[in-house]
Amino acid sequence: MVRFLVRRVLLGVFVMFVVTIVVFIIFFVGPGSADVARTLAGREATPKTVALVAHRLLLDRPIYVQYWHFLDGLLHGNLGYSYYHGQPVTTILKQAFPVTLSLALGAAVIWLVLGVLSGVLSAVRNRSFWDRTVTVLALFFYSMPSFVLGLLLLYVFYYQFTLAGIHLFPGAGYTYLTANPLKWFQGLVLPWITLALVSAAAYTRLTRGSMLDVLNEDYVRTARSKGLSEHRVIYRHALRSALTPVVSQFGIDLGVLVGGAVITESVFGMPGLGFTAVQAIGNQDLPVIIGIVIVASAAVVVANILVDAFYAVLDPRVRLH
Amino acid sequence: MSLSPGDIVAIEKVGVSAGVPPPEGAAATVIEGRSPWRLAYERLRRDRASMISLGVIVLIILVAIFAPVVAAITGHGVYEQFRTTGLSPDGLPVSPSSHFLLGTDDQGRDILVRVAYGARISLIVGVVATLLEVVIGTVLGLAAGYFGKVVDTVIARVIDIVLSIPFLLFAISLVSISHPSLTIVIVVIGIFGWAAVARVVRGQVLSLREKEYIEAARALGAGPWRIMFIDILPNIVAPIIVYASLLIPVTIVIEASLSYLGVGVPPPTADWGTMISGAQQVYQQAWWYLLFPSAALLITTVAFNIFGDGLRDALDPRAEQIYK
Amino acid sequence: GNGGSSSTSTTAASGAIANQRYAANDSGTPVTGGTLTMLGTGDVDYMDPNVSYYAIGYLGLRLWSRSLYTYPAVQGQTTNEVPDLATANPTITNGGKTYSVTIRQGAMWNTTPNRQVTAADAVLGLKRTCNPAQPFGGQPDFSTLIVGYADFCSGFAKVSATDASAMKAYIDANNFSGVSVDPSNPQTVVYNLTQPVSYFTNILGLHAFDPAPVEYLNYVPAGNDLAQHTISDGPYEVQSYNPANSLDFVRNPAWKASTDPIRKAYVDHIHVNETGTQASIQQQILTNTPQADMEWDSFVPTNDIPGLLASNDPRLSLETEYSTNPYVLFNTQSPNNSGALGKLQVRQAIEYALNRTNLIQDAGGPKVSPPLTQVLPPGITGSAPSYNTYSYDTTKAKQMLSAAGYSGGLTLKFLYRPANQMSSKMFQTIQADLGKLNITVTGVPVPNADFYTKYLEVPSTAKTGVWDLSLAGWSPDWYGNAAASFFPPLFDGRVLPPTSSNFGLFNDSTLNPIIDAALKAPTEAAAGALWHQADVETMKQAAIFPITDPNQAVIHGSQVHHAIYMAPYEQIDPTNVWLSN
Amino acid sequence: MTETGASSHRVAGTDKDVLVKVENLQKYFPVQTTSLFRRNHDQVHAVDGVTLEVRRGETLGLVGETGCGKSTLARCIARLCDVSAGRVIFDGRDITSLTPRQMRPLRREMQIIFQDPYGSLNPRRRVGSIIGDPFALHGIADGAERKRKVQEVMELVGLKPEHFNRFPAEFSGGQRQRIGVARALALRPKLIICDEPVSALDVSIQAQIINLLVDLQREFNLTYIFIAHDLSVVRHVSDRVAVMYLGKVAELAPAEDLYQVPRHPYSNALLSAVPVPDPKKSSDRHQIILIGDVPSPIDPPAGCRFHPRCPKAQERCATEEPALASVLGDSAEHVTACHFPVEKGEDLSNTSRVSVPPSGSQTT
Amino acid sequence: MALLEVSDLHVSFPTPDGVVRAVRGLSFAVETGKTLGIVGESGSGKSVSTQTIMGLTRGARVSGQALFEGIDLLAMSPKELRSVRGAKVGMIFQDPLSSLHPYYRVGWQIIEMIRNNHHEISKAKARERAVELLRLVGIPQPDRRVDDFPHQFSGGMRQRAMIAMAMSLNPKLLIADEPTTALDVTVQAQVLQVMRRLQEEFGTAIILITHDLGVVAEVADDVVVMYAGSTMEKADRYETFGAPHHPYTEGLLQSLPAYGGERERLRPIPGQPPSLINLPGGCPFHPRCPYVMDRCRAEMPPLFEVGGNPAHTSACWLSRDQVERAALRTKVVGQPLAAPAVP
Ligand SMILES: Nc1ncnc2c1ncn2[C@@H]1O[C@H](COP(=O)(O)OP(=O)(O)OP(=O)(O)O)[C@@H](O)[C@H]1O
Ligand SMILES: Nc1ncnc2c1ncn2[C@@H]1O[C@H](COP(=O)(O)OP(=O)(O)OP(=O)(O)O)[C@@H](O)[C@H]1O
Ligand SMILES: [Mg+2]
Ligand SMILES: [Mg+2]
Repeated sequence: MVRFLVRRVLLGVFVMFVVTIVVFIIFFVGPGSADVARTLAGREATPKTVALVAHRLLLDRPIYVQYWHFLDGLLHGNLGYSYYHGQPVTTILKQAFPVTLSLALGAAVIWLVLGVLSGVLSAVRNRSFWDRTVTVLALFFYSMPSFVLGLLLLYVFYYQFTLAGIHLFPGAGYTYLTANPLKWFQGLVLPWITLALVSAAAYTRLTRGSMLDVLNEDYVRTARSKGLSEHRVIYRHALRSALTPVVSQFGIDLGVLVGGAVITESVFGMPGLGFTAVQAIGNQDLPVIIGIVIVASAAVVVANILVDAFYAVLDPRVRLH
Repeated sequence: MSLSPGDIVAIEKVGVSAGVPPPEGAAATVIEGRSPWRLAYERLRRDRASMISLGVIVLIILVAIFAPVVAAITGHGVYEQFRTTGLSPDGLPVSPSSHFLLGTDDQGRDILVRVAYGARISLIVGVVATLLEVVIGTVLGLAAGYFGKVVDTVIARVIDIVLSIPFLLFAISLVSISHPSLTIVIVVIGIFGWAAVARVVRGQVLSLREKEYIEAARALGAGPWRIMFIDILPNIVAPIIVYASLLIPVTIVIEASLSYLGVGVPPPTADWGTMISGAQQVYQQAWWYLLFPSAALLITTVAFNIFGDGLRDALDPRAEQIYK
Repeated sequence: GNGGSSSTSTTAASGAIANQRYAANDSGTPVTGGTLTMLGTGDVDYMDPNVSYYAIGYLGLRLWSRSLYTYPAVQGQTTNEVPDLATANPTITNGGKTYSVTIRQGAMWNTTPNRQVTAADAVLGLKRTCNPAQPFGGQPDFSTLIVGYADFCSGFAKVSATDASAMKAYIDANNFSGVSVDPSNPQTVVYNLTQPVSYFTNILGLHAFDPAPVEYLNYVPAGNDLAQHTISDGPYEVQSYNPANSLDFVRNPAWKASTDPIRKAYVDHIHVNETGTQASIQQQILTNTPQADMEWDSFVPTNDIPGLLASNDPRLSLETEYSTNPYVLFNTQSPNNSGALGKLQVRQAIEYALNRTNLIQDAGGPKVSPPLTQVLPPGITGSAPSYNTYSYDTTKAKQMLSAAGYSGGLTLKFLYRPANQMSSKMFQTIQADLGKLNITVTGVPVPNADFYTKYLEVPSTAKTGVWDLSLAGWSPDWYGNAAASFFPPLFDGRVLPPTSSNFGLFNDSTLNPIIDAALKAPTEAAAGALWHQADVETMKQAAIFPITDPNQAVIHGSQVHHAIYMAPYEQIDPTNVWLSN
Repeated sequence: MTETGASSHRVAGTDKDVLVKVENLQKYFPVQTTSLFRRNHDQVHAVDGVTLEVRRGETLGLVGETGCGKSTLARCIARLCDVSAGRVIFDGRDITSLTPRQMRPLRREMQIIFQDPYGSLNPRRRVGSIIGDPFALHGIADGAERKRKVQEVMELVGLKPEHFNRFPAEFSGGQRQRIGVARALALRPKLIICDEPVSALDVSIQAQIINLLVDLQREFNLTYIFIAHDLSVVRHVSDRVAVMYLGKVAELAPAEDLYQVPRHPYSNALLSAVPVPDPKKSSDRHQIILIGDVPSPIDPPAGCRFHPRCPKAQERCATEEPALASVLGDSAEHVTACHFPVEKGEDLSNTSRVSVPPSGSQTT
Repeated sequence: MALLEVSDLHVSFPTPDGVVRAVRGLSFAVETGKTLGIVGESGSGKSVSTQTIMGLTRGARVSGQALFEGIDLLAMSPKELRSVRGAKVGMIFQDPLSSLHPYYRVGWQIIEMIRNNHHEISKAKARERAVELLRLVGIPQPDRRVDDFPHQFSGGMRQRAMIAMAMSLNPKLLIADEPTTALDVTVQAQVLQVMRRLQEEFGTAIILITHDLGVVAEVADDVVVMYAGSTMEKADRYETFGAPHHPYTEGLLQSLPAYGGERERLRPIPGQPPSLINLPGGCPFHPRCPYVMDRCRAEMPPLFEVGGNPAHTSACWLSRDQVERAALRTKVVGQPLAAPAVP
């Protein structure tokens, strides 16, 4: 188990290493990188600043030295400096991170519960009216681009409500949990729903399929033959195995989300990582873009490691190997 | 003895008409060999939802192809701006009327015509990018799964890495450092999308590789390329097709999302994502501007998804458990 | 004559401005207290008065950093400069080349203990404008005007841009005669000019000339550290600054109302949320959401304006910006189409071919964006009488085009920002309009941030024909006698971008002398006449195609009273509003 | 076809008559696939020093428990996998280290029939093209010619020409196995390795296939290596039978000899465990019930591999590996690897619970 | 009264391709303490019939009767049925690996079964019992192995663990659906021995489903031969193997290599089993039957008593007189039924 985890972590480190190389190549060596220093320095930079940036990044040195410098910075938790904001990138990300985290975790809870439950029920009552309804709904939301859903929710629950004098949900922005928990919650409801409904649909489908497979497994038949209640058969025996693909998908999704729910944050103007990234892209604030891409990749990698660890907990065959 | 339900169906059908001819002697009725494709096609034919969605898809394709006809019938070009009839003096869109069936956009253009033209972009990106993903993914997945060892290790790691990269973020950054264009959008989607295909293909190949018929082919002296493309590929074509058909709507949504974020296909090209993002500014005054492109997008993705589901059930009956 | 007749308030033309009087909501007795919440989509450029150069930065500074002269929140006089920290208008001597300004006694820094704002602080402030870390963007307006300033700056530029102490050392060690403390009065600062100009008082109203406390020398100018350690002499001080997120202001105990005739400072607390989107901010204010009082750097979306106008919504302010924004820019040195745009006839043909009405529609219609047919917008000295050299006439355009040898048509590259709604709309409109003339317009979409820095400000992109047409906008650095803030940067072909904003590399031997003369004109009236001549010449040469002098539409909640729109801040003045209930 | 009797194929073992010769063959598999970060020296000793020969025209039966290395041995002989050590000589030619490319021409001479009638036929290809593969791969016939040849073979195995265009899914297990046979037979190879060709079939169908194989052998003078679980099937088809245990040959003898006088205790146990489809006889049989499980091939026991489960095991068995030799006066044809071979008439079922240490080994 | 008496059981599955008639009028009975062997080719409905009785088939159309201790299992509510499953009827299945839940320890799975029916038993007690059961089925070091996961067991051990679990509540009936098909002969012998021992000890009735005639001959008291969902022949094992009446039974036996002489041609049943969707009219075996008569094509024979023995019934139109039948056999097949060779 420990060996397994160590291996997994090493692999994660390796993946991150390659990601940094890719990022480095794309932004520093690839096309449009001719002006790295200028781009990095941001709007209104004086030639002096540009030269300074170039010097700091060792742009006058060979590529591998530059890369090593870049990596060295990363290893020391230094994601660079945003000349656009006049702030270290870490500072910017630290502000954005809680926003994204609140959004991601909340939505994840909703969609997991919603998706898994409806998936299980619809698998258990395969071909029933309920199953068909859930399947159709799942397909509908699964096909729904999140910005369409977000705009729709905004139109109804924010615009129309507010016109009607109901101020339940703000139209945009984010209140820090520490500042005002109630407002934090109110502000997150619509984004949560947007994110959760689309994902829940995918999870309903995933869970349903996986559950249908598992329900055909011999050991489920064994469980029934033991005289166990249907409830126990489904939740104790079938669901546990059916969750495996769900868990691995969940890890990946959560990782991606933690890296920024770009669309949802943009629709609802939440200053999370995704929104910050979009803004940074508009401003060509390269250090911030790079920082977010790296942080987001790291989130996915970490999520994958956690998934695998959880997998091992779930499945003794993995654990005991 | 392991039978898959799909097999059962086939066997029993043969048995039906032939009464199962004893191998030694006894006349057998001649039955035309029914390929797995044909069986799948027949299953698909019986699935009403799939057929309806196929109809819708065909309709969308027709609309895309004949978008100029739509333009001709309405007499409104895609880029044609109706500054006086299609816009208020203050530049607001006008609502649906007999003149503009679906209203106009914020440049006084006919939304009907633009939605029709928008189908072209969505379909082109949906199909071409998916094709790109599938081709790259299949080749790499095949190579990884079949050759194993170092090739597999390398490709599998690359897949891991690509899958660890937050796609949308990377895509918008990539598009933003170059000039946005249709090609870039397609290439970027392709660059990131292949990994998922490769993973699926690799998994399939890994399990197929252990199949005895592969061993049989090797025993006959077949080389690796022949095995990969004659023996393995036809067996993963079905899952690939299913995957591709489910990838198309995903790709369409991604394209629309990029356009929505302003890094997609540049104006004045008619594109659903761009239209929705434009509409976001005025939807309180001009709901039609938001509604119709959104509906077009949604209908397209729903249709492709239903069809993809149906295709999967038809091609791989195990997934939907015929016998339950 | 070298008269110092240039007063701070000569904007006679202001009466001509179409002030939409929806704004003030003045009725009732002002109430003190409450929290004013401002919603925005972005941050100030810099938390540094001597460096900040954008309206949004100025809006913040209005709260916490007082300038020598400023604009009053008085309806109809919002561009008439009045003394702020200064006790009165400057005393002008030495044939218009020496300006003395005395700073009010009792204006204090909120240091511990509180400290008087002095002339020395004003000297320090000006010195900081050309720091090497982040120099003030508006320097060209005065760099050659103030004696010794240019030399001081070029020396300063050699100092390390990251080393605050090195910069401090340079500032301490180097003085220049253009600015000094009157030896007889530590509250009086004296400016020496290289030549008399009619608009120097207006320049003194720039925040760049704000006095700066010595503590600022401990920080890198415009840096993040400084932003967290600002010192205030205005009615409010920064309580917390969360870059790109929020700004909170509370009352500055060191400020005394008696020393500040401009700011009433009714509200106790100002909270700025910088993370909204334009649409949502609009919705929140429009729907009277609590905690949504005013906009920060956001405006009413153009498409919302007609509805608000139609319902006579008292929450709307729709007032001029005094700008020419946007205008179509011709790359006069483009090699494309064998240098077609270098030919006057071709540019003129395009002037005739562009339909301003359509473009104005893209900009929200004539109420929001009244047409502008000349360089100087109404209200700027020299803009009157207004005239139109080219009225829309496609026949004429076609004729001129064939006369110029382009009857076969042209292909022009249009540089625009897809992320900018209006930019991309106007691109499409121009594409459609010029299409009728057999001119093919292809788009060159570029990211917002690259638009200036990688394209317009890089003359080589113009010279190599990366683009032919584009859109740009210009608003003056100050108001009233402000033509000097238009022509030299926009049309003086002797200076090139990025130093100037003459992105089309326009250079006209007739225009250049007129500009020189107008700059030197001793009186505003004389200057006005010359600027008008320059305007006519520029249009005759078809350097640009002006579209509109737009009105800015801003909105405030109905609980906000005495909401006066101020062009310099592009917003309602938060220091003078009061909140009911 | 009448009963000519298989005995006519039993030719005395001169070297000329040896088609396949396997010398001290070893095949180890690394445990799990290697990954970037793992070093693993564990190996499955799938085949661990097997020496035997297959004579022209004979059927060599191969029996043994699951995982004892039967298939691996077969795959090594057919050079479908690399050999870890030892030699394989086919038709006088050392093929141990030929590359796949070099092996290709030899593929005409040796073929395999597989166990799983479902897994061994590519479901996406038509029967005609499956059986046509050997011709296509070796460039023997094209177009109509190939079709004719394929139909010839099909007829030979009892398939109808009109089956040519069908897909495997449309056939029953027995028919599929005929397709597999046809494919193997197409090029008239010298050697056919039958890896449990009937294990997955029902008895009634199984008999059809066995008959087919026997007939074909007679007609084309084929040599078979016949792997099976079912000892009665092996007995029915084989001239000689090798009993394998944990990667080694425990006993090798002419079929009748082996069934009459099994020498190795394992052979005895194996034979006694086979249920007899005759209630009258089964009741008075002495079954030897082995205790414990087959040890892990990753870490096989030292000495005689069978000793932890052997009812006759003694000290020596745990340390000294017995050689494969004829014992107790058996003919040279009948070789056994045992220190304490079983006498005729000796009843092992009584001793079965005596000296066996409980097996704690796991099969993971 | 028999412990379990199944009569006229019909099970069919509606599928998109037609109705699969998996079981058609099956009847059999199991006596307490006896073993009933059910043999038949793959797909003949062996598993479906037993699983249907226990309510484990879904989506099937079922008719008939299955009286267990006099109560019809097919008419029970799911809840009642659950109280029968496990407690009164234990089941084991073919593939012992996939039949045990891979995520739970073997002991846990046994304990769950015990405590599901006896809530009063403490966990510790149940665990003791689990260890005891594992010892009973011959798992070495059961107190340690009880905490292993199924994948840590070998195939034989898994099947024995399944048996331990099925026997944990002392059921009256054990349904073993091909319990040894996936196992090696030596392991099969171990498992069968365990089953026999337990049967002796507890007097459990066993239904043993298999297609290995050898296994049936060794352990079954009575034998039911199934073909295409119907009973072809029912008899005790001596009759079945010594004097089969039904041509199908006879065919099965003759197909066995053990019955033929050394290296003789085997005598397989020609053809293949029919489709269950579209069965041939009359007797389902008629297309493959060497004795086929016109009547067979038209009419399905009921189960007739053979040779006046009520315990031996056969669904065949051929003469029910054993002597006549034997003569016919010699005439058609060319030789009498051979006796199997003992290896
Ligand atoms: N490719 C492989 N990689 C690793 N181990 C293998 C591989 N092939 C076979 N083995 C192992 O080698 C041993 C022998 O396997 P083999 O398939 O030869 O047995 P077998 O006697 O044919 O068994 P069965 O009767 O089940 O077919 C087994 O332990 C098996 O797990
Ligand atoms: N759920 C189902 N839906 C449709 N047909 C089914 C279903 N379950 C079983 N069948 C069919 O019923 C028939 C009898 O199946 P069953 O599993 O009882 O056979 P069996 O005698 O147990 O065979 P085996 O020896 O292979 O286990 C088969 O043809 C099978 O395909
Ligand atoms: Mg094998
Ligand atoms: Mg079965």
